Amino acid sequence: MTEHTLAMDILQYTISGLTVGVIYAMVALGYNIIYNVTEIINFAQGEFVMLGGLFAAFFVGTFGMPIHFAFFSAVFTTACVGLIMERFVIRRARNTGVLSLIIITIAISIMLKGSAMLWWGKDPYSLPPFSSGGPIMIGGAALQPQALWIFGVSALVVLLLTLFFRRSVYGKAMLACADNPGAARMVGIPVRQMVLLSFILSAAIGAAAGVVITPISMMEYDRGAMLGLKGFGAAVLGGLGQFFGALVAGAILGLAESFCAGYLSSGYKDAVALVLLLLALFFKPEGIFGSGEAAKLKKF
Amino acid sequence: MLKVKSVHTYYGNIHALKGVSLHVRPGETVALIGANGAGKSTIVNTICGQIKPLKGRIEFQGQPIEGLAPEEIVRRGIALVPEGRQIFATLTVESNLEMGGFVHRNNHRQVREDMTRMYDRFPILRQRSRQLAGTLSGGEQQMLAISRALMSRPQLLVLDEPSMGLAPLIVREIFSIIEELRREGRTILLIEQNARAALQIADRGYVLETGKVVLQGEGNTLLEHREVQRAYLGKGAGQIVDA
Amino acid sequence: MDSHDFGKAILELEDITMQFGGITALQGVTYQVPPDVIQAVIGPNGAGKTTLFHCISGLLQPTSGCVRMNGHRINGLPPHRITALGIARTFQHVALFKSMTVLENVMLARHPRTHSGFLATGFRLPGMRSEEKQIRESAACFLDFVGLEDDAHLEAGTLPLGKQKILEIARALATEPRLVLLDEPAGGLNMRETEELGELIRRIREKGTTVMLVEHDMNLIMEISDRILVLHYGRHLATGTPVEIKDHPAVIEAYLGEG
Amino acid sequence: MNRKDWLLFLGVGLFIGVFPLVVLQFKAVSHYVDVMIFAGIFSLVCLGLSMLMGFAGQISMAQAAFFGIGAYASGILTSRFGLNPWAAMPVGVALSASVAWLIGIPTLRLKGHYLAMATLGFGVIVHIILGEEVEWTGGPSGLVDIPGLSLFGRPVTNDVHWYYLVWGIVFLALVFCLHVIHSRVGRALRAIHEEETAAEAMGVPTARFKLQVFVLSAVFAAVAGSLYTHYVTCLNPGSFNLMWSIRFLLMVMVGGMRSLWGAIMGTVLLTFVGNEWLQVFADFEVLIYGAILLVVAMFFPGGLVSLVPRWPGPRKDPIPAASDGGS
Repeated sequence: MTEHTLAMDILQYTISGLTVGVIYAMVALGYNIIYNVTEIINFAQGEFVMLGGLFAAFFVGTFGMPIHFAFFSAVFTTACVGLIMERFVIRRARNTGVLSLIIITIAISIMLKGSAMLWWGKDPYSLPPFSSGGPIMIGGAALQPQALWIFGVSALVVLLLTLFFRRSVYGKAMLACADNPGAARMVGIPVRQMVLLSFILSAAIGAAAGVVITPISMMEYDRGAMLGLKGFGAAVLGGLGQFFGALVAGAILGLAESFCAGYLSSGYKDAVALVLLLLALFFKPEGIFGSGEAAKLKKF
Repeated sequence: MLKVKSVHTYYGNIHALKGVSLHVRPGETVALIGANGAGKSTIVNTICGQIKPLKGRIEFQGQPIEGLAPEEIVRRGIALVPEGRQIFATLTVESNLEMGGFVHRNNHRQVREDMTRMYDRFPILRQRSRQLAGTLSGGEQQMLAISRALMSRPQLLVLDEPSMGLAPLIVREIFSIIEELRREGRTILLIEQNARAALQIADRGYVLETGKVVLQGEGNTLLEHREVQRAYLGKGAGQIVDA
Repeated sequence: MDSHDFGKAILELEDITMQFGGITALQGVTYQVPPDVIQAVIGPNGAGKTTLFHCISGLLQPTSGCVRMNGHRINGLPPHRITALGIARTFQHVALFKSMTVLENVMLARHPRTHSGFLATGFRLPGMRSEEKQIRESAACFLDFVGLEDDAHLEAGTLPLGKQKILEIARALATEPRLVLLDEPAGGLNMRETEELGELIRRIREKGTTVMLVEHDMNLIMEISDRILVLHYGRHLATGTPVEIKDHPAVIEAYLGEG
Repeated sequence: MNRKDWLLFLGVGLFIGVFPLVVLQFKAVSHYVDVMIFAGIFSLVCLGLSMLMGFAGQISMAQAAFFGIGAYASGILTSRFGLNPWAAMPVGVALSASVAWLIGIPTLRLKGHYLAMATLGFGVIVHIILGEEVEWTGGPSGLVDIPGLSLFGRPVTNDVHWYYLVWGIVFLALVFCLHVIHSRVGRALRAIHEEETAAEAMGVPTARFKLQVFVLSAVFAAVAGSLYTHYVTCLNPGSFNLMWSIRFLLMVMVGGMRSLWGAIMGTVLLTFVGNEWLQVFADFEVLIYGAILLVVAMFFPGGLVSLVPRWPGPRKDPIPAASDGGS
């Protein structure tokens, strides 16, 4: 009997771990896109997720929008925030050096957080799930239909991004900017527009993650920093710039966290992801899936 | 086609170009030679928009282009094969070519055709089209850099030190490629430290010394000129040429 | 052309190979530098000269091969240890501490020959005071040696390029090296400055420091160097005295491109 | 220390010395003494951070964690084990230094964004631990009934005494730092900031110096944490979260990263802003912090000291002041 419950527990933790892990992976994708083009780590990445969730809740709650419509509106609005951030702040500060850029993206994240608090207050907001219906029972573990939406949306995002960077001229142009911005300009790629595009894209993806997770875990103004950190953990663990790696690493982080919460201590579940981040940074900063060869090529 | 009129450029706090004037006529191959630090690369960077000149004018097909962004200059028809090749090392060979045709991205067919043309010209690139460009050998990277520049269908091709760091055999190959491009009627500005090879295939040449043009003339005439030998090799080594 | 003629080598390079991606910057370079000479390294751009300097000074780890100084293997050591053992260098693209004064730049380079740490300096322990005084004095001597004493209190970044290049040399000398690597010391210098530089390099050798330099200025090379190593495409192409190198067919071809 | 430092020392010392005597005359601002005590405590943290960030060029988002380690070590040892505060302080300092040393070896190999993220992650972990180890730290509700300090057998209860004690320690730390930066070690740190490769090539063991200055900053933060604990006599994890690390960063940046005087100036200013003047704005506080941070980073990267002409900070004008020579 105990064995049965153990198996059920494990399955339940796996499901919830993967659900949240996928969200980390999407945050990581956002880091990757901006990093791919600019080699900037955008410390405000987590705030995009928070904004996505809260905007959607706002559109549903205040305007009575249907949830699917609210999803797109929230993604669009957050993308605009990303645009403004790049166009009016980052672009002016590109030449100020790494230290200043770090501080500037941190400052933006604080300001986004502060604005969200003023606008929406400190209470958590919720969203109706994307589709109705009770949880699906698998071997005694409950799977929320919303979790399926989360998997679906993130799978779609990864697929579209991969196609974009592998097939589209603009995607490749963005990679070219990351590889060698000078040479990119010399072949006629407008580097600035590519940078702008990267901020818009990563804000949109962050927002999408925020909207899909809110029906399960709610959303409040100060969730951004932790989501951002864990997403960064996934990005580093998976190898900065690697989309597939980010997905796997996000899942690993989510699982580690979920099992820690289940078996060790729920208070330390946030620390688990961070410890993994530190271990990754210390021992394998190129990530599990990062290619050492590509890094070397780049340096040369 | 290209006119550079008494351009002054500062590179940091170094006065790198002190009133350089030169021109390139359509269909011409013009060589720019000079010792290291003479300002050759600064001229290239100034023409291609990487550095803004302090004074002077640069005209391309009658239009002033000084101060324009590099991507705009590419669109106007100047393509650069940069010093040290500067290929996109982490992209595949094919993507590199595609990026070279970025300004024609809306004309998908043309880009495809041009790519085929490049592969026909350099079959080795076709073989390696799926490889990361950084894994190519130096000579192959140079071919890729040249092809990438040609992909934008430039009116003027600027080659900055194409022989740098390459084995003699490969250098010969690169120069025969340049010779071929010249015969096709392309307009070429060739920046080289390999003075003899450059002047041999050039219609005209300029010799640059400490940021100034000290000599100019027909390629063959310059080759014979003692000053060239001095400017390039130094007087002590001038004997090498005599030998 | 046999390097053993010069007695025991101060620096031995054994089969140094350095690869970056598909590019082989150095391929099996084996060479010995005897003590008390001016050793030039020439070759066209991209021949691997600077890479060679990086391998010797520890900024790069050769892919394979061995670097020995006075018989002791030094590759694999961190650069600061190599400096402490007696190899100093300058950089092709001036790498001064720009917002520090000229004097401070040279004082910094006394680092491997001095000792005070955080506690000694923070509490101004007696040994530290005399050491600081000695650092200042010897740094001033090195500035005197290269003739920059009048600029001692200027910010290094404000010097004209010619003086910055000289300051780099002073800084390298202040570590009291037995071998100093000069990477294109004459790059960007005018005729007169180059002549003075040649004079300075001679004086460095007379002080008993072996000089190894990468340079493009052939006048300078031919005038001051005792031995020349020609690199081409990462390979050892030729070795010899200036006179030998001038008439070396392979060098003529490599440098001029053949007809 | 050069002549300008001595002059500043005299001037600032005089100001700090008479400050309580003056403000205590006016009822409306007499609590400024209390604010200045906090400013002094934070100044200690910021002096360390300035050495680390301004001079050695290594960013740290973990200073609140070291501050917290010092504070909690002192708090736990005195309130639970009845240790004398003066004995607890060195224990906290040693603990903080060891943690910094351990974490610094792998962390300081990282650069730029990675370094920022790693220190940030470490800071958050410490904060989580402070909140979770309820048995030791009291968890989210924290520790209370921590004894105050006593000096020469008499408890320090008077704010003015606290004031002079704290600022006395700040000045000792300042003198220590000034001596360091005007020495062999200081030159090495500045060289690492400007051209790490060249510094290494000139024989500076860059990894060791980065680690040492990181440990130094942790030591200063731990001393500050201990003083803080015994001054407020209660602790909760909220004072040691990420926002506090950012505040310390901001204090150093606002004053001017490359000047120890600037660090103190920025700290005093922002302590007043945070503890006094921003209280009016309540919920806007965070937003305003973000805005200040953004404006400083974008438009005044040299901080306030860079606005003062001929200040020994990074200068824009190519002609150096003649008086800047020597020391």
